[in-house]
Parts: sequence; C-alpha cells; structure tokens
Amino acid sequence: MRLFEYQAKAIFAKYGIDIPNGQLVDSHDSIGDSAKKIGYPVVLKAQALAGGRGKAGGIRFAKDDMEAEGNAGILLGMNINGAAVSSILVEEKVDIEKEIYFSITMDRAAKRPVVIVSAEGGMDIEEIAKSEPDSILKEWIDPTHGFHSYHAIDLFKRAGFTGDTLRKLSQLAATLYKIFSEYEAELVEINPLVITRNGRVLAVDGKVILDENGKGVKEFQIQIDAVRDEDLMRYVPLEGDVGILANGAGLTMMTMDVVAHYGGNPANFMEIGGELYKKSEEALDFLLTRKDLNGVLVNLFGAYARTDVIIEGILRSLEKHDTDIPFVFRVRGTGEERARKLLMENLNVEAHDELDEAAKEIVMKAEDYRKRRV
Amino acid sequence: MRLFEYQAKAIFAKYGIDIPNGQLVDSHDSIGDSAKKIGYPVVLKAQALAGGRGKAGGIRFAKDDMEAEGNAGILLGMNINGAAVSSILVEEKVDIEKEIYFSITMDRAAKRPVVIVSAEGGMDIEEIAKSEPDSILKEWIDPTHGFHSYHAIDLFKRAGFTGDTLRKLSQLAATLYKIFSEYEAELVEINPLVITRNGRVLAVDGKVILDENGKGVKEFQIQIDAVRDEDLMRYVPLEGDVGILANGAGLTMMTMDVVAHYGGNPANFMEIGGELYKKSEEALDFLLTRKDLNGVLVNLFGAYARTDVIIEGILRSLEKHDTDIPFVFRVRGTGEERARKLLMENLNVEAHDELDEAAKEIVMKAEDYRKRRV
Amino acid sequence: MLLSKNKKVLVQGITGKEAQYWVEKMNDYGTDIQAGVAPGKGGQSILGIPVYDSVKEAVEQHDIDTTLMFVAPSLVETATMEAIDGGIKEIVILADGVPVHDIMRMLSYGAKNGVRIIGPNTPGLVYPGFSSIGIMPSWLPHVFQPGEIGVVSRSGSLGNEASYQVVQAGFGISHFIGIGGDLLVGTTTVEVLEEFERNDDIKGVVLIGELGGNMEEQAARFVKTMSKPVVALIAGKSSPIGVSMGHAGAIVEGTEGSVESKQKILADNGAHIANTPMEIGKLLKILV
Amino acid sequence: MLLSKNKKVLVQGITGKEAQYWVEKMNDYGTDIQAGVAPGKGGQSILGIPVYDSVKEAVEQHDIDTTLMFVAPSLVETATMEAIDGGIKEIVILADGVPVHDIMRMLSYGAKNGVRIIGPNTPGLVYPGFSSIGIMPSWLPHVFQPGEIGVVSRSGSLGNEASYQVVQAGFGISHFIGIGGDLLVGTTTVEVLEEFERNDDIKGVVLIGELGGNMEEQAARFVKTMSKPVVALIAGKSSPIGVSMGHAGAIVEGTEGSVESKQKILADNGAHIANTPMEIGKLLKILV
Repeated sequence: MRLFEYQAKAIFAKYGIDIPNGQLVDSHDSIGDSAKKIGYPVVLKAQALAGGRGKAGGIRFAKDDMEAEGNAGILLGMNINGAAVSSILVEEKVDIEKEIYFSITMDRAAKRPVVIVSAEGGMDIEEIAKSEPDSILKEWIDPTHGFHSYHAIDLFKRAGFTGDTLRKLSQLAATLYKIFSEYEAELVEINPLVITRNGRVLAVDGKVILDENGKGVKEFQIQIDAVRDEDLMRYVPLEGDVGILANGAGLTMMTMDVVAHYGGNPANFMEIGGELYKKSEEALDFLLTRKDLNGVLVNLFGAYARTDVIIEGILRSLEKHDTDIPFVFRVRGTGEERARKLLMENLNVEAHDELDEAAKEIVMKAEDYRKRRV
Repeated sequence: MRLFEYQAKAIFAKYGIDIPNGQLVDSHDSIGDSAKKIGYPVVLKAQALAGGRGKAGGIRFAKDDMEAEGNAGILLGMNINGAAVSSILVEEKVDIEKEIYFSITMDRAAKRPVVIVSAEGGMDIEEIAKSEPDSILKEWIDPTHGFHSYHAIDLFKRAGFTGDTLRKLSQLAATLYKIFSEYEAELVEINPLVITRNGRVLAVDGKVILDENGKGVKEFQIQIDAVRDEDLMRYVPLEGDVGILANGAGLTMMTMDVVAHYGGNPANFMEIGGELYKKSEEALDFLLTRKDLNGVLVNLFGAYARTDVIIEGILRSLEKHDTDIPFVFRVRGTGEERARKLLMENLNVEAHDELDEAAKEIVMKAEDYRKRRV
Repeated sequence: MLLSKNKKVLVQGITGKEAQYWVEKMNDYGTDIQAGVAPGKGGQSILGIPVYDSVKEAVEQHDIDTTLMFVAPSLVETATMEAIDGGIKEIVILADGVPVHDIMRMLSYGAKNGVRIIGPNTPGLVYPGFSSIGIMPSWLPHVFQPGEIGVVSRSGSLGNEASYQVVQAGFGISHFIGIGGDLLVGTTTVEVLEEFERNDDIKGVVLIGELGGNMEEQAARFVKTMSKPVVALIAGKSSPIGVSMGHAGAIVEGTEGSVESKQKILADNGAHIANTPMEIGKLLKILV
Repeated sequence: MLLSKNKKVLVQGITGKEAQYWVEKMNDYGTDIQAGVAPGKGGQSILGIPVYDSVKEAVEQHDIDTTLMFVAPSLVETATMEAIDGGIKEIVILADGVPVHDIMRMLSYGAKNGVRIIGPNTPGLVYPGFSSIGIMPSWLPHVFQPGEIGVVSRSGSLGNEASYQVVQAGFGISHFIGIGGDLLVGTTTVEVLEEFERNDDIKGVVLIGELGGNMEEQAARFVKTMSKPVVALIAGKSSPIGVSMGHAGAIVEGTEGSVESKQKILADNGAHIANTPMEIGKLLKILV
C-alpha cells in the first residue's frame, strides 16, 4: 500500500529525520494562511497516490498569496496519472546544495533487501541508471544482521561524502532501515535527499510502500478499509469495454492480454481465485454496475475452483440483470462437463475450448454491440 | 522494575493469554460489588511489589460480602515484606486440575535467556528445586533465533503433556517469549499456570520484571517517575541508624557490610558514583531529612570521582544543617590531600586511611549518641 | 533434488479442511506422503498417514525429502523455521499473504542452512505420472500428461493453462514447477531453468512469467546459455502501471518489470515469445 | 589474550569529553592506543592518535587487539556489532545502562564470532606497570603496583578498595579485571579465574563479588580445582532482598544470590572469605 508523501514524511519526522517545514491543505481558501505561516516563497505539492507528479505539473511554486491561491486551485482540480489530487502539501522552499537519491527496497533476484544510493539525486532512479550508471551504489542487507550506521558510513564514503554530512547521512540511513523494518515496508525512498547550504540533511520528498500483509499498515487502517470495499475481488478498473471474469490472477491477466492481442479493450482486472470462486454471482453483479461494457468474456480453468459452481453464480447474477450485452464463455477443468451443460440449458451457449477462440469472438461481438448502441 | 500482578496480567491478556476473570479494587466499600460481578466464591489478592505474599497472608478467600469486606479491610492495611498494599485484585476462584511453573529469565552464567518449566507448580521455584529437582526442565534460547511454539512443544512433551493441553501450553509459551522480548523483560513468570478441569490454561499469577533501561518500561512511565524522585542517588532506605555516604555501588554495599560487621546498623544505601559525585551536597541534604540517624559514615575512594569535590559538597550541606550527630570520614584516592586538609580546617577532623577503622569508630560514636539522646 | 519425481513428503498443518482435501488428491495420485504434523494431534492419522506433534518427531520416524505447508500466512515463518531446524532440505509454501518481512527472514535462514524454499504463494510441484505436491489439478488428463517438457510458472492458474496447451499440442510434461507470485520467493525462475537444463528427461522448456520484478530479466541471461528451446509467455501486457494485479509481485514501477521489456530481453537472448496460450503449442511443435 | 599486558587499543567514541579525559590518563600510563573512531571526524587526531570514521577504516590501518568503547548506552549494541564485523577479538564496554536485551543479542553475536566481550558496565582492565584500558585510577601508587596478585571484580569502586588493600599488605597486582555489574556480562568471574589459573605471573587471586546472580556459585566449583589461593570478598550482606543496589545485577530474589550462600559455597570449595577489605591483606599474607 503506497502512502501519500505527507504520510511518509510524518513517519520520517516521528523517527527524527529532518523534513522541510510544511502543512497539509485541502482547500484553496486556507492556502494563504498556511503559506504565510511557513513563509514565502513556498512549494505546493499535489498529494496523489501516483508517480510522475513532477512531469504532470503537480509541483508548483508561489511567492505570494495570489500565486499560492491560483496554483492551489489548479492542483486541486488535477488528476495525476489517473489518481485524483485530494490535498496539497505546502512547504518551505529549500536552499539546495546537493541532491541525493536514497532508497531501501526488496531485491527479488537477491532475495534480500538492498540499499541504493546515488550522489546524483532528483531524477527517477531509472533515469539516473541511464545517465549516471556509475553513480549508483548498492549494498545488500542480511536481514538477521540489519543495516546499521556503520554500514552506511562505508556506503556514503564510497559515494564521496565526508565529515559532518557523512555522519548525518549515515544516521539517517540507519533510521530509514529501522522504518523499513518496523513498518514492514516494500520500499522507502527519499528522492531528493537534500543537503542545504547551511548543512541540514533534509528529506525533501518521501515515498513509502507498505506490505499490505505487514504490521505497518495497521496505522493506516481507514485508508485500507476504503480500498478493501472495492478490493473484495481485487478489482482494478480499466478504460476498455470488454468485461473480464476469470479465475486466478495469472490467468486473468493473460485473458486481458489475449483480448487486447485480438484488438479488444479489456475493461477490468478482477480475480476470483481460491475460495473466492464461490462468489462469482457477487463478482458479476459488481461488474455489471458498469454501464460502459460492450461485452463480457468469462474464462474459466477449473482446478480447486469448480467451473460449474462459478457458472451457477453467473447464471444467478444474469437472471437479476436485464442486460443484452454479449457474453462469451470458455470453460476447461474441474466441473467442465456440468458447466457446459448448464450454459447450454440456460443460455443456449456452447463454451469454447480455447481462450484464443473465445477472445476473438468477444472482440467481434463487442464491436458489433458498440456499433448497434451508437 | 517489577510490575504489580494486575499489570502483568493486563499484558498477558493483551497478548491473548487466558487469565482469571477479575477486577482491581482499592477500597473495602467497593469490594462487594466487584465480587458479586465476578461471582462468589472469590479470591482476594493483595497487590504489593514484594515476594512472599502467600506466606504473609496476602491471599484470602471470600464466599459472601461479609467475608469479602472483612478480608479486604485486613489486606488493605497490610505491609508485605516492607511493601505497602495499595489495592486488591478480586478474582474468580479457579477449578484447578494441575499447577505448572513457567518462566523465562536471563541466565547469567549461560549469558542467554532460559525457559524454565516444572509440572510441579504452585510453590517457589527454589522450593520445587529442593523437593522435586527432577521436575525442573530448562531450555536455553538463542536470542537471534527466538523461542517458538515448536521449541515449546518439545519442552512440554518432556514435561509429560499431550493433546490439546500440549498445543495450548506451547502457544502460551511462545506468546510469553514474545512478551519477554517486546517488553524487554528481565523475568516473566507464571506460577501457577493452571489447567482447569474443563481444559482452560490459565495464568493464575503473573510476575514481570522489566529492564529499567529497556523499551517496555515506557508504558509505565508514571510509576517510573514516582520512583525516580527518590532514586536520584539510587537511595534505598534501611531500618538502621548509621547513615552511609560512599562513592560507587560496590563500595557503598561494602561500607554498609563493614558497619554491620562491627555491630552497627546501616540506615541506607545511596550511590554517588560516576558524575553524581558532584552532587554530594544534595545527597547529604537528602540523607539529613531523616531524623532517626545517630551517625554518618562518609567513605570515599576517589578515582574519576574527586574526593575533595565531594568533601566540599558535604561541608556546604553541613553548614546549612544544625546537626550534632557524629560524622566519621575515610578518604583515599584522587584529591585525597586537599580533602583531608578541608576536613581538618573546617571540622577539625582527621580522615581515616582504612574503612575498617572508620567503621569501628562510627559504630562506637553512634552508640554513644543514641544513649545520650534517650 | 527439486526435480526428483518420487519424493517422500511431510505435510505440515495436515488436519485442516483444505489440507485434507488436497492430501486425498495427492495420495490418490500416488504421492508418497509419509507423515503429517499438527501440534496437539500427535498419534492421530489421516487417510492412514500418521500425524505428529512436531516436525522433530516426524523426522525421527520418517525420511523426509520435502515438506508441504498448509499453514495460515501468519504462522508460515515459524513453521518454516521448524522445518529447517528439523533438518528438512526442501520446503513448499502455498500460503498467499505471508508478510514480506517474514519471507525475507525465512529465506535468509533457509539460505544459511542450505534449504531450498519454493514459494510462498506457489501452487506447488507436479511430476506427471509420478507425484503431485501442492494444489495443482494433476488428475486432469488434458492438463497433465507425462512427457518431455519442463514448465516453470509464477502463477498457478496460468500454469494450468500453459500445461494444457502443452498437452493439447501433443506433448507431455516432465516437471511442472510453480515458483509463486509473491514479491520475494525462495526459488527464482533462473534457478529452475538451471535445473531444467541439467535434466536429461527435459527436451523443451515453457517459461510462464508476469509483469513486475526482474526475475525474467535475470532468467533471460541464462536462456542464452541453454541448449534446450525455451518458449516464454508473459502475462500482464495490458495491465496498468503501479497497481498490484492480484499477485503481490505483479506490479510495475516505471519501466522496470514491464511485459514489453521482459519479452524483449528474453527474445534477445534466444527465447521464443508466445503472445497467447495457443502459441505455446505452435512454437513447441516447431522447436521440439 | 585477556591477560596480555601490552595490547594495541582502539577507542570507539574517542572525541567525547569523558573519553578524552581517560584517553589522556591511559596514554600517560603507557597504554598503546593506536587509533580512535568517531563517525564524521575521520582525519582528525586526539593527542596525536589518529581518528577514523569507522572501525573498518581503523583496522585497515592498524593492528588492533582490543577496543575500548566510550559510547552512550543506546548506541552500544551497534558499536559492538561494528567492532565484531571489523574483526576485533576483544571488546571492553564501559557504559552503564545498556538495555539487557541489547546485551543479550550482542553477547550472542560475539560468541558466534569468537569475540571476548568484557562488560558492559565494567571499569575496565589494569595491567600495573604496563597499561590501563578503562576508567580505573591506575596512576594512584597506593592502589596499583605491579606484582603477583590477580584481582577480578564485578565492581569498580570496590575493585579500587580491594587493590588498595593488596598493595597495603605489601603485594602487587599482576592483572586487575573488572567484569562489570550488569545483569548479563560478556565475561564471567569463572572465565577470568580460568585465565588466572593458567597464568604463571599470578601467585594468588582476589575475587570481588556481590549479591545477586549465580556467578560466584559457578566460580566456586572452579576454585575447588585451582592450584592458587583465592581470597573472596562479597559485598551486599546487609542489603535488603528484592531491591536493586545500584548495579543492575545486584539484586537478590529469594535465597538465590544471597551473600551468605555465595560465601558458604566459596568456602566449601576452598576459597578464603574476607569479611572486610582489611581481611584481604591479612589473608594474603598468610596464603601467598
């Protein structure tokens, strides 16, 4: 679960990491007061759970009330890569001497956490990897041993730091590993980590992704609960018009891909794997609340999940909904015979053997339906 | 820092360990209501920070309001091994099938934590060690690996337990180690750990000693602050009449012992080692608030602590206090020469070279002073 | 050992409802389930399989090659340490939802003790015609037939689909290895490929990946050195960026872990890319 | 190594005020202080002693036998791990107030790496006439004179008193080893006795103990096997039960750890009990 920048910084501050003086504002009326308290010039940073904020224009400056109010109005109406901006973090403008990239994350290939430092901060780590690959230093962590300030001393010395800055950076790094561990994070990142002209070491941005199964998320329970409502089926809405209902995460992703491969536009991700297969009625009920669908592809490969039980649920849902959008079925695996029989008896539909064939058919039928509707 | 039984049990309950139904009561008026809520017969347990409660009569039973009020009155007026009883824990009477001893503590010789189990609970562990030494099972813990339910399964099986009781005991043991670790305890003990006739596994008593330097004590900050006030000099009052002022914990203990060895009665422990040596004025001010002293022995062996600085503080304190009780000094080590000179000039007193000699003198002088005072 | 087809299996958490369902399926398939563990249930038996209170007791009575864990996510770390301390050298972890910091510690402890961990969040292992360790529908004849193709998959459901395509194309499966969909897993794609390359039963390889992480990128560098043809199907091309797609590990940040980059690196290193499941069969017919 | 009189010493936390006071004292006494560590102060020097940012850098430039730590209690665990990871084999920890669970982990890590830890809460080590590592007043001539008696003490202040008595009685001190007053310490009384017994310079032993714990009991069993006379002074006879007396380790629970029981076991095993400091000298005159 990704945290907002202001939440990440609140954690940093709790652990004694220096952050810019700032306030969270959620209307453009109050922006002037907050900005004055902090002192102009200020930075206005859109709070949204998405990357690419800088390029999307989500960071703006203001030297007086007029600029602050104008920019706040713009930011609060913005959408950054699909995520609505709910609030603005108003912060002091910092006197930057040097920008550093610092993060701790899980390295899947090495199967352990890795600390990544670059003395060329401020850009995306991938941009740094392209433009200054030699500036990227990594140190892998033995989790039973931890990552301590003396490990960080070594790392930051290799990155070229000395003296009091070295001491401050290494303490901050050890603190960040403490946050990574205690909050059970997947990622903690400070980019840029700024050294100011008067020697402060400041977390000017902060990104924290917590493990949804970990202890750290409990502090953000309200946020989780809000997500969970539509997360029952791990539903992710997309912009297409072909509804997807399949079992298992991998098969569902592939179902979307095959629809796209044959020229269609998938409308969603939705997983009904594991025990959830018994909830196919609720899943389709939920999917049919969308009025932009021009077709639905049901792709079932039964193992533990019984395809006949899934089809029964789908039939119950269809009975409740008065819909004429086309449905295409593909059924294989456990319960296949009975599932096919149910589809034939109730919908007079022959289920496909192959996903490729089913995908071609739904793409064609959705195209027809869209034309008819227009 | 030792916790009250009710505090220990509150921690147990928070971690899901089953405890008897109970309420804390601090006046004998409210005892009847609490007891009725729990249901007679009940057990009344004096809450005091001292051992030997059972033998001192600090646990009483009541079958009705009259008995409850009577016993509550007795308990609330009690003193258990020097500790006042501040409140009573009223609990359901438990239907005991078996009593077990269980604890986790630091083994100094092995330099690691040890889990101790005995299927013969209910008595002091030292009594068990005498009467049923073979019943005591120990397992040492590798702190980087922890103590888990599967370790406990092995331990409790060796102690003769099977089936569901085995499962419950081993889960409880792992939970108790979690408490030991997360609260940074020096000791967690459940004695007796009771198996009831209907299969409950209950912590009927609970003793927790937290490391005063550890994280766990923060939850009990008020209690710590109360202690700290008189703990500035690590002051421990005793029942004797010879005040003791020495530097360093070991030397202070030995000073008390030598006074006792020559027939005197030390009145206190008080440490002014380390940086505290500069606070000798405050230390003596505090000691002289006691009106039961018949003499004071000052025993200084200076190293980092400068004996002349200590003597200066003592002289300042004596100037403020109009006291005629005898003082005897022994001074050796850093600053000795100047310290001796200060004593001679200000009090016309020759400091002793040896603790033994100084102790003999103060014991004699205190005896005289007591006689004169009577 | 990972590819050995007749392992002696221990089942941790054998008395749970889901465990019993799958133990019966595995048993019927011919898997050599030696024993089970369930604290407090020592002395009972399930389908004639003896149950012990602890791994320690089970390994005192039985030679165990691998342990299969039907254990709740929050208890997986302890159960894994118990298996490692019991001297078991291969551990298969099914649970979905194990905290990633638990996984990190488990993997570290396993590595220090020379233990192979498969999963968490793996659907398990199938050795068609021999045995099945996990929750794959090994009994479905149009999905699993003995043969000469090694399949490695991050996903269970897409693993079924791929195996089915292999069988539809007229081939059989020598080994199906599910590695699991979590952010950290004990055995990575490249480690399975290394085993596949060494195994003489295997004539061709199907690699099922998905968006997120760098396991396929790492695997690609090894594919270059392999003597056997590799067909790769990577799911998630039409999934959005920055959102977790069912599997905790299936998330793309920036361009790292995108399906396009994975397909490109794999193809550049000599793998054959299937764009849809049916293409797996078509490519195998050409290559094997 | 514990008894080696000319160790090459590293000082961690060398730039603190207290550290500088003691470094000057130790230096004047002739101790071979090779280097100091203070993060962010690398390149500076203190009394001509070079300062490094980390232990790793210091050990790259100097052979170090032992490190002496002037570090705040909350930072001791990390500093100890740094020293161990730096390959140093002996660590002297002065700090009073280190959390006991930190100590527990440190000692475990030290033991696994074959490192001797002395303390925490030790006053340090004195090798009269040679060197001083810690905060003992080695420069006071009536307290420390070279000689033939080994002194081991849980307490600094009582260690001074005991050493003074040894010197007053006309003897000298070969080694003074402070083991520290905490609940858990890295080197126990018995481990020092074992070294004393093996060392040919030492003709007699003074053991300074105090109430609490079972270290003196454990030592007693070894005293029985020793060829050298042992004089024991145990503090705390007149201290109350169940209260911590200044030292975290000085607390009695029930009858375990009482001075009476310690004295009895020691006497039963052949140690000679001094009831007051002056008796130490009297007994040594008879025994040595």
